[in-house]
Amino acid sequence: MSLKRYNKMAYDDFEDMVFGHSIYPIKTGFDLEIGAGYTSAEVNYAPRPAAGESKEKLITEYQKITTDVLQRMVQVGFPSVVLETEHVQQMTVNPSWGAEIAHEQKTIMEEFYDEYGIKCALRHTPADIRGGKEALDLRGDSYCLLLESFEEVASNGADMLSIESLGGKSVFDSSIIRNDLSGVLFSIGILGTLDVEFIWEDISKIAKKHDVVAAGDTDCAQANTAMFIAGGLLDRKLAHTLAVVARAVSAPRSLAAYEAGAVGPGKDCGYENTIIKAIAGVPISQEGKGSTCAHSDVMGNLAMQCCDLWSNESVEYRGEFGGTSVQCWGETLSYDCSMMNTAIEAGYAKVFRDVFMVSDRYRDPQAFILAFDNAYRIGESIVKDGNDIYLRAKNAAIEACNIVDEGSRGQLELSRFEKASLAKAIKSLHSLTDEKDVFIEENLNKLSTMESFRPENYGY
Amino acid sequence: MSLKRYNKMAYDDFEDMVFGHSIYPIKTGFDLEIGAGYTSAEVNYAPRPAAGESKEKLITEYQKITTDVLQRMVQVGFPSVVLETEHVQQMTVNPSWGAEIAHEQKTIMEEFYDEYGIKCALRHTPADIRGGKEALDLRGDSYCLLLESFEEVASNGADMLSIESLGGKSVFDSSIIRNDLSGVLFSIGILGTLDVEFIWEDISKIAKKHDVVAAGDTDCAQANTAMFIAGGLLDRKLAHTLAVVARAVSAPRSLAAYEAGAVGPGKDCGYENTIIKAIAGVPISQEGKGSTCAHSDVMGNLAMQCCDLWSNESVEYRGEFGGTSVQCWGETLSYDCSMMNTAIEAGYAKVFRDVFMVSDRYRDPQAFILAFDNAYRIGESIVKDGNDIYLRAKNAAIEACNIVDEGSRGQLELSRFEKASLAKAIKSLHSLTDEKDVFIEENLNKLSTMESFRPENYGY
Amino acid sequence: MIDINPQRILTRYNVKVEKEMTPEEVAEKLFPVEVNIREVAKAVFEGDEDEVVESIQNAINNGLDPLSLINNALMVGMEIVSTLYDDGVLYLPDVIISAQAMIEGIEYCKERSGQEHEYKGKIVSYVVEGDIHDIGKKIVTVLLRAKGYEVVDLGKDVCVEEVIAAVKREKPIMLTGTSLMTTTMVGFQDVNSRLLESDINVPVVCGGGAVTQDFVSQYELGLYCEEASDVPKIADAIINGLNIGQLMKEFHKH
Amino acid sequence: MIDINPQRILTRYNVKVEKEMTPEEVAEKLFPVEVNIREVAKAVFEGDEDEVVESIQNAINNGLDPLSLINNALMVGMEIVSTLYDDGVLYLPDVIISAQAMIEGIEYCKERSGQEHEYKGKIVSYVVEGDIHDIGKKIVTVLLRAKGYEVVDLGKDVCVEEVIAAVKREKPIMLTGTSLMTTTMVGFQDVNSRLLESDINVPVVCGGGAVTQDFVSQYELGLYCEEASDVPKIADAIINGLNIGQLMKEFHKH
Ligand SMILES: [Zn+2]
Ligand SMILES: [Zn+2]
Ligand SMILES: [Zn+2]
Repeated sequence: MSLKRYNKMAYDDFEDMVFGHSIYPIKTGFDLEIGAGYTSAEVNYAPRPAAGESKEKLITEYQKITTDVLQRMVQVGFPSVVLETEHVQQMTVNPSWGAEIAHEQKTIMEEFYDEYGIKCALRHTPADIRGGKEALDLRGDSYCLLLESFEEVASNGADMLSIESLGGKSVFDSSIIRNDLSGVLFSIGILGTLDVEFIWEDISKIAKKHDVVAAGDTDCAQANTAMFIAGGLLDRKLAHTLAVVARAVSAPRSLAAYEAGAVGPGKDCGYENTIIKAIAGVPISQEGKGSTCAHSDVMGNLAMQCCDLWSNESVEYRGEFGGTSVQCWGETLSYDCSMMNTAIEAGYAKVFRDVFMVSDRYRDPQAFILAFDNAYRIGESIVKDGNDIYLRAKNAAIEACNIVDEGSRGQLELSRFEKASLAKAIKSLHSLTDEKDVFIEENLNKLSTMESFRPENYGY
Repeated sequence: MSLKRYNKMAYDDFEDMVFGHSIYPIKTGFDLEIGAGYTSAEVNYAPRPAAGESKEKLITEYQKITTDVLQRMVQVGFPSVVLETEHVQQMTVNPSWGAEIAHEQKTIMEEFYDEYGIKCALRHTPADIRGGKEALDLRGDSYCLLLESFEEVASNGADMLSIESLGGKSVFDSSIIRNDLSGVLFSIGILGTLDVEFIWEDISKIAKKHDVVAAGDTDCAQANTAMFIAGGLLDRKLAHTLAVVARAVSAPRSLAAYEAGAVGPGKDCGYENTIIKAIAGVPISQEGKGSTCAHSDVMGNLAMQCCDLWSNESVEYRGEFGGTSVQCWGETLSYDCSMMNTAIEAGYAKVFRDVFMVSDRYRDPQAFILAFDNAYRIGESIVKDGNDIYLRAKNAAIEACNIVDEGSRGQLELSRFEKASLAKAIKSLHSLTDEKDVFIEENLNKLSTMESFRPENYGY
Repeated sequence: MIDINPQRILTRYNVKVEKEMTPEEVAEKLFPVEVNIREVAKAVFEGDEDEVVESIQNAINNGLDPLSLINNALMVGMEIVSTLYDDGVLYLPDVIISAQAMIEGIEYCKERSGQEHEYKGKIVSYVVEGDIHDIGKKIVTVLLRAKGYEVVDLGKDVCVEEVIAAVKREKPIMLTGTSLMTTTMVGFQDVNSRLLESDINVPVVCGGGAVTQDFVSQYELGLYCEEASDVPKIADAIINGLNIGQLMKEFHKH
Repeated sequence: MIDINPQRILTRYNVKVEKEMTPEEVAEKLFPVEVNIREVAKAVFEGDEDEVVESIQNAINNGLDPLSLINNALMVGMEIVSTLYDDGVLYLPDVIISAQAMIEGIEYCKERSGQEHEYKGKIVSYVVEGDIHDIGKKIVTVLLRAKGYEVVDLGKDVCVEEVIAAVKREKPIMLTGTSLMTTTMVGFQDVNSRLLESDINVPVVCGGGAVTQDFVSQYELGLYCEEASDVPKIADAIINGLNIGQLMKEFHKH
């Protein structure tokens, strides 16, 4: 595959990065602009289990969800909103279901746009159905079905296409619980990257054909798994200094989508998106304190620093005292965006950006490396060897460790255990070869005994 | 009753008001300071209906809630937190239940304080059980029981005492649905005030006796009812320009608690608290975009402008994807506070205050009058005739209308209907007498035919 | 103190979609032509009790039959007000104020005519046991009376026994109950069961903060009502002969 | 770019409460005295498979019986690691790495002794039907093996039929299943029913993202497990003779 790799940064200086602005803004849906001078909420929802019983029930559920969100937006005076529909399995496995739902949602959005002029757009995120009972099956029949799902939603109302793809997951799972950084580097940096660019070439074509937006991918299946296992400050399932490595390597992996034709906005749970924005200049969705309904994190404010869309990740549709859950979280997110947009209008965007970032900079190493100045550094280490998907990933991992190491001699307080684990990580990473082909061969050999690993998934 | 009324403002200039700071900060609980230089989340919760079936189930429920909140605070690195327990009926009607629950909660909080040093405090808010089937019974047996409930929680772990008292409610309900501003002024400004000062003299004594904090009251039963009926921008159950009057008059009413011995922090749903802070200099809890779980509002950011505690109002204890509901909202609130505290540390508190306020200043007349500069003006109109509970309430109502009127000639866009309703309101208020005794007598006469109104509830 | 142009960050949608004509202008086009009736209808629109009585007296002085004024003038005026509310031109308090004035007018007409006015139908309304919040019930009761229904208001915190006794005694066309809290909502279940046991198939309209369509759908006689202003529409539908099944279809909120 | 002193706005509680001694220092105090056994235990602690094998060989060379080394050296080393994890000194991957090394050691001992090693007990583990997330199961399986249990791992997306068949075939002391999503959780119900029908009263330990104590409490055979590291404790309790009722009491999460 001859993709055009990133070899330089889109931003000259990290100081130029801020929320609500991107180098390559996007216009889509009903008059909605992303990264063009203001932020919008991206409301994300899951149907109740009972609704999943039939297509009709699902359609009704999504109609209610869509109406509820838009109704609340106009009741409180918000000028814009994005809705993201992450497919439940049935919706992707039956492409016509996804299509009908996209259509129904878009119809309601159009009614609100016509009546109130509220700017809005719809992102659809098919489920990655290429996981099997025995092993992943990334390039076979389920892949064809997945692409069919993309075609169907793209031609029936979805404005933006995304997915949280699974390439490399089984290898990653085995590696992360054993602190195996070489395995992490291989599963995310090599296998993940290969799968991302493979599918995004096809997804971009579909998007182009239907004149919709090929938005982007996140390393949810790997880097976020590491983040969740790492947990809170007191959890001891994974050293946070090691989760940092998974996150750093997820950036070049997710970057591959943009090299294969995606244009943003990056999807919400991609905490690596700040690194990607620094490199590619694309707008990004982020989540943090507005997504506690879905999961905790250690950078609830910092995540806002350079966001163009602000998301709640996912919430089950149900009643709260204050309305339905999508209304509650939609309103909270929209007020966060109103705050950011007011800051922009008042000329204080960068002050707000800095305060968001500093609130969590020293909360945890995972937050520290994603502070936009550090994220920029990691981006530089990636584009330095942009054409070599291995070296750039290794660079990112080492740079992230160096950043944490330097930070620990400043205001980032690490526990003794974290320092020890960081030292081991640095040592382990430095012991790796610089030769991509050597690294790949070593790892393929190691995996030859792993039953659930199929090299052909990645073109080997 | 000879209370010392407020005749001057605690702040010389509204520019001196900001979040995290108050003139009379409070220290309570385990090392927790309120309005002394930083903000904290105030997490508020409701037990599930099933848990209310027995005392044992309730205790278990509150133990879980308390543990969950504190656990999440330490997992994400928050230095402080306040918990507020709003009683379900059974807890107040059986004072020993409230006592046991306060004790269990405080015990858990002490364990976390001992182990982690997290600063925390507990507010208990008994239910106002003085409402009967036929009419309110404000000074009879249920009042004695209510005071017993305060004694019990105060002597068993509650650090702060609050209540959302009901004085004047039945008259208010009849008045607000008929746009009867004279009735609104009477029910909140006279009846409400009389009941608030009556009960807060007693509550303050109880607090003093047990060395806990008599915190404050909110006009939830009246001004918030008006706000909820008024609803969103498109609702037509009550003109927002009239809800503004209820809110303005609620300030002198809730102020009476501080005249009777309360010291703050004002309770979360008192949107009038900014006016009160300007007058009395007490710290205040507020709610806005962090309480969408409980209700929508039109000032989700503005409410943060001068808050010392930041609350979610109430959420039913249940599981979300991201943990239990108290954990999700507790974390979101705490990140908001971390943002505010970082702004304070970085020297940008007033910039953030202004942006919060401006985000919603022009969103709705109800927000406009509570912008801290306007809130200050309303405060001034109150203390101008501080010794006359009628005149000061009438002043507040008229000043609020004037503020909206002036605003409508600036950037506050009113609909034609709102302008017409505002004009009617101003006319109606100006037609009222200036004589307190005349006003009271007129209204008592009007109400002599209202079955559910009992003058003896207010000392008449 | 910072200030910015709000149009860059928010949209006051109510201002944006406000209709061109004022309520007065719209009403003007709808008032009846006959001058005496017009005055009565206008007085109802204004919500002025004294004017209502005055205009009724004038009409009577000019030869119109007092009892006929109820349907031909008072209810017509009220209908215009309801229409304006449904069309987004008036607010609910305006409707309640007009309703109040109209009810005064009905009383006056009955006095002057010396005859009984036949109500459209009788309805029993109450707030469930354990609940003392009654704004919803107050609003519903006024709106029903404004539509010509006789309402027997049982008040707040009404136990199931009392509700059933009242239904048996009053034989209403409909029962309407409100509940603000989830904890008290279960009262509807008991009422539903007891009515069915006694073979009384009267529709039970349920509304209030805690109530949802899903909850109400569980009960054979239950009809969900989201907006107070919809309750009179349900009553009218019953008068027009719809049975419970048809009512559920008609008024089901998705 | 703004910067401030973070101690004013947050508290890194993990740093605050970190124990004084490093894991190595704590372990040093716990290792057995006998020098050959000490080396094996240390190698398990280090998680170094080669060192484990080497130290076992040395011990054998020095006259110690290979099979006895399993319980006396390997399991002892593993026990120290588990204790350090429970006491907040080690992280889970360390436990898994040590477990892996220890399992290698067990295999080596069995080879060298030529005899069968008796497991503590047999457990069947699986991921529910419709679910392909198996990190939880992977962790649980390794931890159980590290505690001396034989684990029959049925894999992911396992239908009820297959689970029941495996239970009948393997006669385990316990069944452990994980489910990440609420939609697939119901599989536990079917397993519970089918086991009861077949009169097989084996405890079913349920864990995973979606599972809660309340959910599991519905099933006669269900035991809720929040932490992967608790599963071996439940297994040990079963070996010690606790029945399902007693297990529920012991491991109930409030
Ligand atoms: Zn994700
Ligand atoms: Zn997501
Ligand atoms: Zn309240």
